[in-house]
Amino acid sequence: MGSIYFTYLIGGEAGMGVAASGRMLAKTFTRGGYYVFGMIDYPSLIRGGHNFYHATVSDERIWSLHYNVDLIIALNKDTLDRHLSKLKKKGSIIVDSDIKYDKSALERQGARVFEIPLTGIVKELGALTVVRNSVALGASMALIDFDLEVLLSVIRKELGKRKEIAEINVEAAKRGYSFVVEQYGKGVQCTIRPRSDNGHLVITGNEAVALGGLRAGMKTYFAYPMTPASPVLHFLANVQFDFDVVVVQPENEIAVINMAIGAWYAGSRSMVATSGGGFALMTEAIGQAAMTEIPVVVVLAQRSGPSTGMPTYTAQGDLRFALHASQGEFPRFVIAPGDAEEAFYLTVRAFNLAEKFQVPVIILTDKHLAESHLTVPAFDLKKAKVERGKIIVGKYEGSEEYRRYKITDDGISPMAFPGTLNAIVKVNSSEHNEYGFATADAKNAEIMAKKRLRKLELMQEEVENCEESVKVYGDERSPIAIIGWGSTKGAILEALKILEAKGVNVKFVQVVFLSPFPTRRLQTILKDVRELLLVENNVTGQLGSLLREHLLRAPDEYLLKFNGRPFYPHEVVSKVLEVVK
Amino acid sequence: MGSIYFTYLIGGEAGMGVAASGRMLAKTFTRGGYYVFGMIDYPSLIRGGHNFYHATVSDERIWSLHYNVDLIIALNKDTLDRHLSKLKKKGSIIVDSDIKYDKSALERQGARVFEIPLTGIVKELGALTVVRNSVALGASMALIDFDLEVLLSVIRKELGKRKEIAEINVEAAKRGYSFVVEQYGKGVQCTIRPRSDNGHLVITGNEAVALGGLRAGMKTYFAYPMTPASPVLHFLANVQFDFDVVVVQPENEIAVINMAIGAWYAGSRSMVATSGGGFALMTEAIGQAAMTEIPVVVVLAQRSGPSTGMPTYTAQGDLRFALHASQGEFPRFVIAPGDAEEAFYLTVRAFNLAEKFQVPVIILTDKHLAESHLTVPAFDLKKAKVERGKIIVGKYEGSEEYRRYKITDDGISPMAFPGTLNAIVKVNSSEHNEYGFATADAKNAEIMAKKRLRKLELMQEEVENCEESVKVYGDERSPIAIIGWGSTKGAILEALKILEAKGVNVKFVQVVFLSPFPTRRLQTILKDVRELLLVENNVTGQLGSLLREHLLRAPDEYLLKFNGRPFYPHEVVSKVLEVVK
Amino acid sequence: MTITLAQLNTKATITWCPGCGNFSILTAFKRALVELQIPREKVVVITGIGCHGKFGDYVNVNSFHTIHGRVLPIATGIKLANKELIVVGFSGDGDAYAIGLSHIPHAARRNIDVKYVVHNNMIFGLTTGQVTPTTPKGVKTRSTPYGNPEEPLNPLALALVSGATFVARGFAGDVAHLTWLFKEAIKHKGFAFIDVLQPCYTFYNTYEYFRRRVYKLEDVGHDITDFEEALKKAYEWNDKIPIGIFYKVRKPTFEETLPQLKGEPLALRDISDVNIEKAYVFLR
Amino acid sequence: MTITLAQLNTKATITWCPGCGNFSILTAFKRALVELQIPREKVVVITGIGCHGKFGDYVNVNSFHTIHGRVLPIATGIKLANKELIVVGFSGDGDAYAIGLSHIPHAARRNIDVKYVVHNNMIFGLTTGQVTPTTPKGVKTRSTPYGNPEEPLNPLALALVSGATFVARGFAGDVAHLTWLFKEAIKHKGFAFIDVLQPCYTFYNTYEYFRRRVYKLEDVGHDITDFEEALKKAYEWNDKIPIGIFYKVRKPTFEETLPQLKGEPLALRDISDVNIEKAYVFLR
Ligand SMILES: Cc1ncc(C[n+]2csc(CCOP(=O)(O)OP(=O)(O)O)c2C)c(N)n1
Ligand SMILES: Cc1ncc(C[n+]2csc(CCOP(=O)(O)OP(=O)(O)O)c2C)c(N)n1
Ligand code: SF4
Ligand code: SF4
Ligand SMILES: [Mg+2]
Ligand SMILES: [Mg+2]
Repeated sequence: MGSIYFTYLIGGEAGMGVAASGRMLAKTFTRGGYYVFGMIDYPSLIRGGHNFYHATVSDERIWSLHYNVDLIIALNKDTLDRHLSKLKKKGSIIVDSDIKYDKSALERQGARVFEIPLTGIVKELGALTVVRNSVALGASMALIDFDLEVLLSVIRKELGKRKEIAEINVEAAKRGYSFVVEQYGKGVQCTIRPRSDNGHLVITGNEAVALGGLRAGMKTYFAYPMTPASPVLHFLANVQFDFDVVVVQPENEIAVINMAIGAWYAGSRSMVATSGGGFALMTEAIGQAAMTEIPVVVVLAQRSGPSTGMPTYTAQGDLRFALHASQGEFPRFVIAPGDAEEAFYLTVRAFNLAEKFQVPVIILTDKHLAESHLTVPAFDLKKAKVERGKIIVGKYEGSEEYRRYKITDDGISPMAFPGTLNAIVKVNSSEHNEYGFATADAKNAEIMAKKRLRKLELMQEEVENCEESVKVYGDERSPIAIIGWGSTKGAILEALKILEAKGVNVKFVQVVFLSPFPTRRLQTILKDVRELLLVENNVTGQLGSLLREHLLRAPDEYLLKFNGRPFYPHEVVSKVLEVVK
Repeated sequence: MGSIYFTYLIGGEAGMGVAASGRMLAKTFTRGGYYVFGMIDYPSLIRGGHNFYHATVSDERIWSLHYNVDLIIALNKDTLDRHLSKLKKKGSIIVDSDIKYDKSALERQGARVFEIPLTGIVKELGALTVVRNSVALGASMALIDFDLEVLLSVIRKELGKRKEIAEINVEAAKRGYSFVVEQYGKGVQCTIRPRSDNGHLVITGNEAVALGGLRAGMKTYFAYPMTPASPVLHFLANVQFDFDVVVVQPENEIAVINMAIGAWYAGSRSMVATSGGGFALMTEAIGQAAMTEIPVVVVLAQRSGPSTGMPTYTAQGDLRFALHASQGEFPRFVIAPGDAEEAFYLTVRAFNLAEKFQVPVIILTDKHLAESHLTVPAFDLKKAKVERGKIIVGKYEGSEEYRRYKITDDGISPMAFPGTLNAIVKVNSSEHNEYGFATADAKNAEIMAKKRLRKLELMQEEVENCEESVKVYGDERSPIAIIGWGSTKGAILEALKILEAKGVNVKFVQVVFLSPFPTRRLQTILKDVRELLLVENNVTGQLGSLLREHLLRAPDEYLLKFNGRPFYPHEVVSKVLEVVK
Repeated sequence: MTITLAQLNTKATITWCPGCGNFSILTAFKRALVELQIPREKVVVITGIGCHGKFGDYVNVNSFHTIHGRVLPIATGIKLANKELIVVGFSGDGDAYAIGLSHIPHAARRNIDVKYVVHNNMIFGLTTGQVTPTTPKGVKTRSTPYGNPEEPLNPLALALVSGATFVARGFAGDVAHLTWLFKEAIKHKGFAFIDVLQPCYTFYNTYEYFRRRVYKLEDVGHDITDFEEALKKAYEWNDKIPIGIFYKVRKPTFEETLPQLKGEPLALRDISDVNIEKAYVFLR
Repeated sequence: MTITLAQLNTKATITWCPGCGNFSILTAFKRALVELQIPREKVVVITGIGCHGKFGDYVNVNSFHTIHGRVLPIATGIKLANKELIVVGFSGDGDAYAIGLSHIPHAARRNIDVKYVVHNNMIFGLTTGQVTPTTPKGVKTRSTPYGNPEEPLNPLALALVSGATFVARGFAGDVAHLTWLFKEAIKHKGFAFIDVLQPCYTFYNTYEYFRRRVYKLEDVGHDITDFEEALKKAYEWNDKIPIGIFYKVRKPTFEETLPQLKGEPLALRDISDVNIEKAYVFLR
């Protein structure tokens, strides 16, 4: 494990700037050469309630937050009540001296309490109350003896849209810093020395998906806001002119997906992102994309269900839904990145696969992946290239009339977009012949179903031959394997580090492609596994059901969590220790 | 096998009255004491094209049509071209003498051709051209020496709304009959003697579902028309005043399902029926029903997909979709009747189960079941009783405030409808506490997820303890088993008769409840099965995937058909013979 | 037994932002119920998804917090099942005019006896401030950071041409007037549509804007039976913005046209042993 | 190269009922394309589900037979991807006014340069004759065997108040007039809405009814720039039923308000190596 592990938690009401503070701190550490994973926890309301940002910093790559915290920044009393139990022995608490609370109780628990006049300083500055958090951020820099300038540069950039606001926050941070230095000295909690800034990014899964889309040449993005996918819309709306991409928020998700399909039919790579309820409304059109053989990329950012559920909390409850959404049977890709870095590369991949096979591609994320921050190296664009499908550009040169659904060996027909000279492009959601005319002929129906089946077989090969469809971490030889998909990757990888430190060597099998299911690859990987532990953020163990279905093999042990909260590494560790015992 | 098997086929253009003629003949035979299974095959258009009605009659119960026909009634030449290959040696053809065709070609095939002046007679009568089919029906009665009066009584009843129309058709039938008697004599083809009318009904799956709903006390029915489910709407709209049931066709399927949920929330048992595309639009609300714990019955009449597919053709492609529709995880029943008689009883059952467990119940039918005619005995109403769930009627008498989601041992909370004295009924699509107030509390989320899980466990017991969840036919001891679900039952049962006659004894396992899946019952039933043959009307073998998932067992052999057409018994027979070899 | 305001409170903590227009709508609705002395059990409130959607948690009557955009179909189902209930839907402008739009014209022309209140804050509140169909052109939101490129919808005109039999506009800045509107809507037999100008304190604060502009139709002698006049008023949106009842007409409700609904509510009918044999005639 | 009517025919057999109003709409549309001499590759026809939906099979231009009710979003996506295409949607009254209703007001206020033709036969044709939102009250259909209990929708009024910049009504009994309407709609920059009275020969034959009543707005000097007048005309539905252009105004189209769309169509842009590094500034 890295030599440095530092976990912080900032808590307060919605509207107190908890998320922004957490993010700024994450960026500060990243610019200071560290790696961060930070999560924001908030209920579905705009003001009040309780929000907290919980992050772990390390000098080596990190994949998840750790449960126990070194530093709590309490913007209100509630934060103390809720999170004290997470504080490590000798952990620090920054608390506004205006808040009434029982200090001795905290100290009895071994906490080091730093009362800082957050409100007082803000008042002195004549600033808005929300600026309290900048004071606290400044103070925290002093406690860990981090370079204040790094924080200030982040504040200037993040709030730079309105200079006077940035400056007052900078001033607030400085005051917080000096207050601690003067009262307690530098580095009372610990010392984290800035390292060199290597240009790393702090990115959420949502931003990674948005960036992946841009890189993939997406020219049209459609979305109806839905937590936790809305930030993709916000990000893209912001940069729409920089990338000449059209970003539209139509009347509902049905319009969204149909616009996207219409756009790709006419040659513009398109994506949509939504969550369960919106995805439900898109299901009919997903079948349409399959039947018309028009590519489309759909991001399904899961949240806690069923139905409206807990909109701002995480879950992996929609896997089976994504796999089987829409009537009839047709090939589709379902891909689940495990972290923001993968989300970027896989999104580019998703566009390429959608066009290569002319099928819908569903990217499964969840709130924990979509909204949490991760430090990642700047992307390697050589590994993220646009690969166009069998498309006909400009003019169709064939000697016979163009047939959109021409029968070919591999099931894939060359795709012209309308406007192509000499090609009349007829697509049809009804069963159709090669030209795209509707027909209910029995023979034709069989031919077309088999055409689509051939694509599925080809896609299966694609998945089996692709190293990324299943990834293995840890001790590849271990007879004990954890298996999972999506955002649980983070907690599991962190758990692996901890277990390794304890001398327990297991492997982690991350299933990235859920459809087509990488059956053969998994069979090989799991051949010598004796104990298979399934980890999922859901009630029924949906990946488990896929293992049963495709491998005729059931997991031996289950670690399931379904209260809207992600796994913490220690939960995985405990379970593994139980299993190895 | 029954001593009598007689198969007829009536063909012509849409608009020539093919469906009505086929149905009238089916009713005629049923009133004459016989059993019929009749299917209508038609493309999605209103006039022109080619329609045919294909039915088999027997003196014992029959479950499916047979492929080869004894009698073809050709209302146009197309019928000859398309169906001659189905005609048995020495089979008869009734053809309009106005049609130009190559008679010698037919006769070379061994057909007995009866040219009848259908058009001529109609002209003489001064009737509309469509009356030709009544002439043909009358003629057919003579060919098989059946009692003409039975046919006439059916015509009078079916067309009785406008007396003059009924009478001209009666006259036409008489002329057709006499023409044959005069030219060829009675019973040239064969003799089918009428037996006593035992009050049997000729019913489609759609009508059975509608009737089941009425029997179950359904007071509100909502539907947006969609083939093949629309006839449920037509049937119920017709009888709405007889049963004081409100039948509404709203603006779209989203409105449909939400109205149904609203209605049952307020105490009116409700049903909706649709097909794939409409069901896709309902998926979001199905999760809502589960989360709010409001019962609802959804009929999903499958048709050939994906997407618009072939709207008037059959398939079993939506099983997985029905099982996993909507985000998140929740208990639901999915029930697939295999014939119209089962459809009636299971629909009543569906309402009872929906209310008992406060969950959505999906009834899966398909075009072949929904629109084909079957002769069934009048229903035994003692076996179709209303069982209400844990409902509170009139006044809530509890000492504490009413809690819609009260935590109980079995996960089921007593349900009051709004209007109940002393009860305020708060339901919520968001995660909620016992009172129905929204909350994102982690502990509460777990409690509520477990509450829903307890219902699922109870439902699992219900299914495992219910004889009807899996049915076994044929030789129960046979190590060879056919397994299937839904409308394939018909062809398989007929195949069993044929196989038995050949001395091949196999059993047929019909899975009726697909969710919860009757795993234990199937394990017992399949324990000694060596060869398991899966029969499905789809591309991927979806029940097969369920066997893999739940029983960790794959079918040994597959018989899949996906051209929109149902199985014929002989196809099943051939496959079984191949398997036993 | 008299109904009091206190009885209409619930144990749920209100989580709207301080200053939110929703508070006034809540107060006005409770007052209307008290003034009309409607028993709590007789009222059902249906709410959509959005800030407005929490409404049901805050008023102690039957409630249904449905999915996004489906207030009207749920309300329709409820009313058909039990016509004696007073059924009031509360939507947001996103809920009603974006995702739920298709239901309005149909509920209106059907004239189902349901009340429909739209908390029109011209923004998606709960999802943190994106554009909606009523956001004015050019306004910057999180999804239109360079200004909304679309013309806003005119909800009142839409309701009017759809055949709504009661069309009104309220303002969350005037609780007394809103209380009166709610009472009138509840007393009206048929579909009643009320668009409420509801400032979103956090994402689109229009208090001052509207306070300076709104005037009451009652004060200018508007004839609520004149459809053309109502439509004209619906287009008045500049220095002066009318609130009040734009149009009202009595037509048969959907329930009244259905003979099956005569007598007891459907929900209370005896369903224990329905005689289906009378339908056999169609099957022989 | 001249475009001829013959070139616009396809190999597909037309399966509409003899006498169906759809034939005239097809003829009028083909004539309009020929008269305007639009290259076939430049035209995309989007059709919904219903009898009208087969339209795409019968005209030899690019076509998209979409699912029920989604003509407008598909058309919008196409137009955004390639603004040089001429994008014409064909819906039925069920497709457009029942399941697809929510898209109309939004396409209208967005003013996307898409033409939208509704084959309004006041019936669900393909599903064998059920009620639709435009079926007159009292009419017996398969789903309303005792008469439609609902008031019909007024599609023109709806389009007008939604902000459509071109609103017209055609009649399938007058091919020449319809051809002219199609040409005008195609020439109009912006959202063009045409409701076509289309008798359904089989389930709701209104030929005679309309033939006796329709008159042309052009013949009575109707001012197509007068919104109020247009709205009044939209309510004329008795002995006299107007056809023609009700309203037309030039406003910026949605595409024109999007600076990203200046220059080449999106579909033709080079996407081989997008430099995403300029977005990194947001991530540090
Ligand atoms: C099908 C679906 N799509 C999107 C969402 C996300 N969502 C929740 S609230 C909301 C907007 C609410 O806006 P509005 O109706 O105006 O309510 P307000 O918050 O302004 O009161 C959206 C889009 C959802 N819950 N369901
Ligand atoms: C989601 C969905 N619901 C229902 C249907 C069934 N359906 C097919 S056509 C049609 C009605 C078409 O009516 P209209 O749009 O008026 O077209 P017309 O046949 O009259 O031209 C319906 C309801 C469908 N295909 N998809
Ligand atoms: S965001 Fe706006 S609408 Fe929502 S509670 Fe806050 S002020 Fe009210
Ligand atoms: S049913 Fe009506 S609309 Fe459809 S093709 Fe026939 S006449 Fe035309
Ligand atoms: Mg709003
Ligand atoms: Mg129509």
